[in-house]
Amino acid sequence: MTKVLKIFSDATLEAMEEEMQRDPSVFVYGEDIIKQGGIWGQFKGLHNKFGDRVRDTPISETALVGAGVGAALAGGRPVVDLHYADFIGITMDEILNQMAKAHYMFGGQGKVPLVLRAPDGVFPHAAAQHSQSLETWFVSIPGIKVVIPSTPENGKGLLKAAIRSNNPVIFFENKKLFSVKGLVRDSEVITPLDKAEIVHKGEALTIVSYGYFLGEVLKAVEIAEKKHSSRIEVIDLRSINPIDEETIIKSVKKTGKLIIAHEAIKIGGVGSEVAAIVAEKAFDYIKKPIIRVGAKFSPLPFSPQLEESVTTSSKDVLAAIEKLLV
Amino acid sequence: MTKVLKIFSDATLEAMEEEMQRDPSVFVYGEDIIKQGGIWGQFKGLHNKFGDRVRDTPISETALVGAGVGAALAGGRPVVDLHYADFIGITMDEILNQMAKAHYMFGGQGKVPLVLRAPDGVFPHAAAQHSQSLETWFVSIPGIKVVIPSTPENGKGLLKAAIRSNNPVIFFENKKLFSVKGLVRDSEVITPLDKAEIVHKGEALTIVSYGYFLGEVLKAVEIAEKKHSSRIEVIDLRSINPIDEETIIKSVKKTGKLIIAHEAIKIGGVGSEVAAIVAEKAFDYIKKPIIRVGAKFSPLPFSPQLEESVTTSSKDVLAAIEKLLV
Amino acid sequence: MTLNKDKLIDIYYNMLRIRRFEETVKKKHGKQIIGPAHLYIGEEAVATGVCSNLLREDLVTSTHRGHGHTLAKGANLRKAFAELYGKETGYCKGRGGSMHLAAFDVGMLGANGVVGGGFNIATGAALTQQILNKKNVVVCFFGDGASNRGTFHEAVNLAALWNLPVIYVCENNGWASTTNSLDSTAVVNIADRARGYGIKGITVDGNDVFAVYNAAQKLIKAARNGDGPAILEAKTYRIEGHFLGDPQKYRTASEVEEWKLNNDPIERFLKAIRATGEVSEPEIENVKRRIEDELEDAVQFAERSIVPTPEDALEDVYAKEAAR
Amino acid sequence: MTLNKDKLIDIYYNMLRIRRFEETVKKKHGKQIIGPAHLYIGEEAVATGVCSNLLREDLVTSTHRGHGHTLAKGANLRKAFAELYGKETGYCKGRGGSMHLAAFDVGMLGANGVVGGGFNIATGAALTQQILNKKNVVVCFFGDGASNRGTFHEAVNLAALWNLPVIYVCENNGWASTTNSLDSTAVVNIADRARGYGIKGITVDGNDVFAVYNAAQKLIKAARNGDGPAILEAKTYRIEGHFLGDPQKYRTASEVEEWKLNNDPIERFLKAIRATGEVSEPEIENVKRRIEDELEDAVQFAERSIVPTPEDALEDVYAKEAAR
Ligand SMILES: Cc1ncc(C[n+]2csc(CCOP(=O)(O)OP(=O)(O)O)c2C)c(N)n1
Ligand SMILES: Cc1ncc(C[n+]2csc(CCOP(=O)(O)OP(=O)(O)O)c2C)c(N)n1
Ligand SMILES: [Mg+2]
Ligand SMILES: [Mg+2]
Repeated sequence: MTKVLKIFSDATLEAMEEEMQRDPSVFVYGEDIIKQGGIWGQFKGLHNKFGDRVRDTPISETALVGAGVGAALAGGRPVVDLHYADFIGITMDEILNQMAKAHYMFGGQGKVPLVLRAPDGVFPHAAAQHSQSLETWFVSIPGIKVVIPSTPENGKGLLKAAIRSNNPVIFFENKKLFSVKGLVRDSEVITPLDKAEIVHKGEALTIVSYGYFLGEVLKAVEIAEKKHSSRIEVIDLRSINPIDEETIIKSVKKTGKLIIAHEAIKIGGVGSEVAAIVAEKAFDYIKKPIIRVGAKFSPLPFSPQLEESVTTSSKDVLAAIEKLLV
Repeated sequence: MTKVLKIFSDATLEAMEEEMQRDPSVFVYGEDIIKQGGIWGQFKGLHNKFGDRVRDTPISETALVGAGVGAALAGGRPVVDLHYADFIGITMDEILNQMAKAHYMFGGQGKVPLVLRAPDGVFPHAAAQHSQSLETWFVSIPGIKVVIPSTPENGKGLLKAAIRSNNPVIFFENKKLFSVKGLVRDSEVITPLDKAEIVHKGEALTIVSYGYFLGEVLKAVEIAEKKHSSRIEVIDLRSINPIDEETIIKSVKKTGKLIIAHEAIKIGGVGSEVAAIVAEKAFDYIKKPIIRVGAKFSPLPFSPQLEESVTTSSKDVLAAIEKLLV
Repeated sequence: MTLNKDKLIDIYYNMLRIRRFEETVKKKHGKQIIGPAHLYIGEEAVATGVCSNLLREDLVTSTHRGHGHTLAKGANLRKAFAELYGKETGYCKGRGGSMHLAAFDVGMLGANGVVGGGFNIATGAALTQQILNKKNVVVCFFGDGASNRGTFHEAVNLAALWNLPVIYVCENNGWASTTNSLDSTAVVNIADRARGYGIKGITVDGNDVFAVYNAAQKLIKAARNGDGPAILEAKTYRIEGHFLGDPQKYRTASEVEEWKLNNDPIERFLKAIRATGEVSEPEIENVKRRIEDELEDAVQFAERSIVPTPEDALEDVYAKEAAR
Repeated sequence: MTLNKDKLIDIYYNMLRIRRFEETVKKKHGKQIIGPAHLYIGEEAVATGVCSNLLREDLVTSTHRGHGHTLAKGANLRKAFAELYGKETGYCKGRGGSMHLAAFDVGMLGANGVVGGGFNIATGAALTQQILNKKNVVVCFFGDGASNRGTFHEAVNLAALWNLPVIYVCENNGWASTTNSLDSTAVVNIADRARGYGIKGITVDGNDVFAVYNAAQKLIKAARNGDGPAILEAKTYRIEGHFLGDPQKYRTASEVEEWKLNNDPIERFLKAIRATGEVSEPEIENVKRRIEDELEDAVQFAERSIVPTPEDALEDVYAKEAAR
């Protein structure tokens, strides 16, 4: 198996190309995706290859998602680009009341194979409305799947699996991830939509994370492992709906200690759900308080000094590790 | 202090009347609130008393909330009725990116004293789009306050406090609560926006709940207390943003056992955040797994038999108590 | 009116079938049928006039008031009734009920509890037709109240821009729940909003099934030929309350009576065909009988069908993943 | 044009002040000024022509391209610059930056990073004027791209219905980011959408400050007198990229040059007033000098201001609760 170094943006572009080639009912639309190939080049050249199956749209986010539902119910396989996930609130009713429920409400008559690409996370110095991680809202919505890639390879693999899924999938891709490089298998890459991955094996402590922030976690882990000469287990959730409880529980039963770390705000974040699962299902194995790492409870300020103080990073992960490894 | 028996709907109507009388900048609008006085009579007669300060609106939920933000920034104190909280998704961007952030983004230049009344919860046999409890989305949004009354008295008191607040407040009132009777103090009632209340004292176990579902919890507690002849502490959160950690932690330090129970779906619910707080901050005091009680992970089906199997009730609370009291 | 006899009988059949269905729902409501139900009585000419121009493969999206659209599109009465009864044999296996009735077998993509929720769905369904080079047309039914949702604006603009085969049919019945259309909508004829999107907008008497039929025919034909979307507004009236149980404090009994007595779409139709003698009385009677038989059969089917198994409640939350 | 000399000087001052502000931002960007910045160069006649008709108590809502609106409404240059520098002395204490610039002291209720986020805010601000019996008018600036958001539809319908004192000013600069207006908007003149709400809609040459001024004057006066809302569309052009750093692959350099050379609103204004001789050259020079002085002072102020204290980052997440 050969692997090739690629940036995330290109890896997901390959996923789009391969799936559009494979299935003529796959098409994609979004704001400003033709002329510059998307904000991060993730749609570069796609219009040339597939013509009218790649479309620029008006600034009409409810229409984009709502029409995606209709397109899917009618037999299409739309991929909808949300431009910035910061505006996903505009489409929440379409997601909650149509996309997630159509299959169930209609007793399985129709299905909604729709992929929503939603670039999220901090966009440095873009302030409060362009730097959000809102994935936690989607943990509690039955009927949708929600994945969050962390590398070019699983970005490609999850996107391909999402496009092939018969269910609506939200694909949160961190804005800072698009330019990140990683090795991608040269052959077909399909990453299962509902499985977490142990990306680093260890016994001393479990850290659950996902997405771009996984990089921050691994940085902290490297430092801590050297210092404490103990091994830390790191789990990449990859999917937050559903959450792969089995993998998490198995790990904490072994390590007895748990940190959950994400770029999103700590309060009410995905970390809360993971902590609650473990406090309920593996309580007897846990030896220390469960620590959550996340951003402070504030809109993101513009000023770089404030921005840094509100966001979280490997430093906070390291501090949490220190607390549990003493 | 005399108390008078009232239904929730009338108690909140008094709150509206008293605050509109007191402050001419308070006004209210929503769909269908004039002619029938609101779906549950909660606005009955208000238009006759206050004329143009009580308005029916088009079916334009984004405008209702967005205009509320503008009205508040310009010096008004709007109360916006959402008709059904099931459609709050339509207004999520207005809530997240405008209502919650305006004060912060503009460095404190303007404030947003807006109250959003949002009737939520199961509407029996109304199926998937009219029976939702979505409050968990709002736990993670900085800049808003979120309260959930459980009785006519704190309904009145929280609504009055919300109207007087300088911050945006979402007021989730369960649809089944409007006709519930309770004693309401005859004098001024103001309930603090950020304090939980211990509604039942005990030592054997702590149950955290809120809203209409508190009634189900108290039913279960009554049965369990008799059976086990031990006392259970019940906390009514009242506010889920912020969550009154102090009251919860103090209680679980005493009891060592915790159940969180709500009508909303269990996965990703408010219970997760409470569990996570306790697993982080009172871990050493907890003696048993933390149990969450909530609805199953499904849209609400229409058929009564299915409906009952998906929703939760005092029976599930009782089962959880049994697990912890053995 | 240049409709042949078969078509006339068909139209009569469809209108009366809806009417009798709704009357039956009303009779059973609170007993075998529970939950919110929004009846279509008085508006039958709209769904019928429009859907009589559609092929089975054509698609429609509906509203919270969806029984009429479902039947007009040709849905099976047994499965429709069974759904309102919450039975496993219903169209949605009892998961949907009145507000989420859908009949994918005849291209009816679902009622919708979210007012204005259908605009985008219809638009997307039309987009799939275009992308996959199909000739089907999509009809989006919506109310006067729904016309003020932002989804209307975004959907119609997109459809106009992309020249999608979708007709937005406004059932302007004068009321949105307790609110008069003129108190919620800053324009008298909702079809006039078409100009803001450079498309055709036509307003017709929605209780004249011929007027609806003819206007719909023109617009549907055009859409099928690639001429893009249009708005068709049918002025009509909701005879029943907003929902079954509505105290109706917002309107006078005489307003309702006036429409009922002098503007019933079925009576008007009968009067028109009787005037020309195109359909004979026995033929009319025959339609009535057919419908009563169909109804009785459907009700019985619904009543003896089994209720869903509680253990299966979580089935269909997710669609099965095929190996693709 | 029947404007007196003071007004003419005022207009010139405002247009040039915006232009020079933006040029300074461009110069400092990537160094002292960081983060996304959307410049208003080429569109100065719109904000100026409109805001010259407003009183200090009148309100405006803005867009992501908000510097021009902020300055035209009379904002303090020091506080504006300091904000872009992320300083504690800025309008928003460094919390907002370019995309959330606001100047409540002069009635500017905020730039907005959400395209179309201002429609409802402006409408609500106008509602408060009506409820509290104030005579102030609200202006809502929005782009051609924003006109396709559902918020446009809901806000304008509501304002029309309630006769609110709000003017929606469309800055149709031909582009929404990389997308041409005609590829996103199914109508050529966005002001034509006014008909769908029974209100006035006027389209003017947005690079002719007199045309903008006169149309705005009429509509603002009417709104102030209780005649309700209107849409004013100003056709203009964005000379700079969508944001500073935009590779601009979507348009030709010659398209930009054409507008720059032959349709610069400031040059057109100067030509017009020079033709009539109403304002003398020394008076023109005087305005330029005043602006340069003001600018230099503001930049220096911004540069020597302190940055916010990280420990205070969570301040203002919530407003203080007064005992009421
Ligand atoms: C988004 C949304 N807002 C509000 C409601 C509550 N509601 C249900 S039906 C209705 C009135 C709809 O009026 P119209 O569109 O004219 O349809 P009609 O009932 O007259 O057929 C309202 C306000 C809803 N279901 N969805
Ligand atoms: C709701 C929303 N969708 C998309 C974006 C991304 N975006 C920012 S500016 C812009 C173009 C806006 O065009 P227009 O309204 O014409 O204003 P202009 O930039 O031309 O002044 C887009 C798509 C956004 N900020 N908000
Ligand atoms: Mg209606
Ligand atoms: Mg533009």
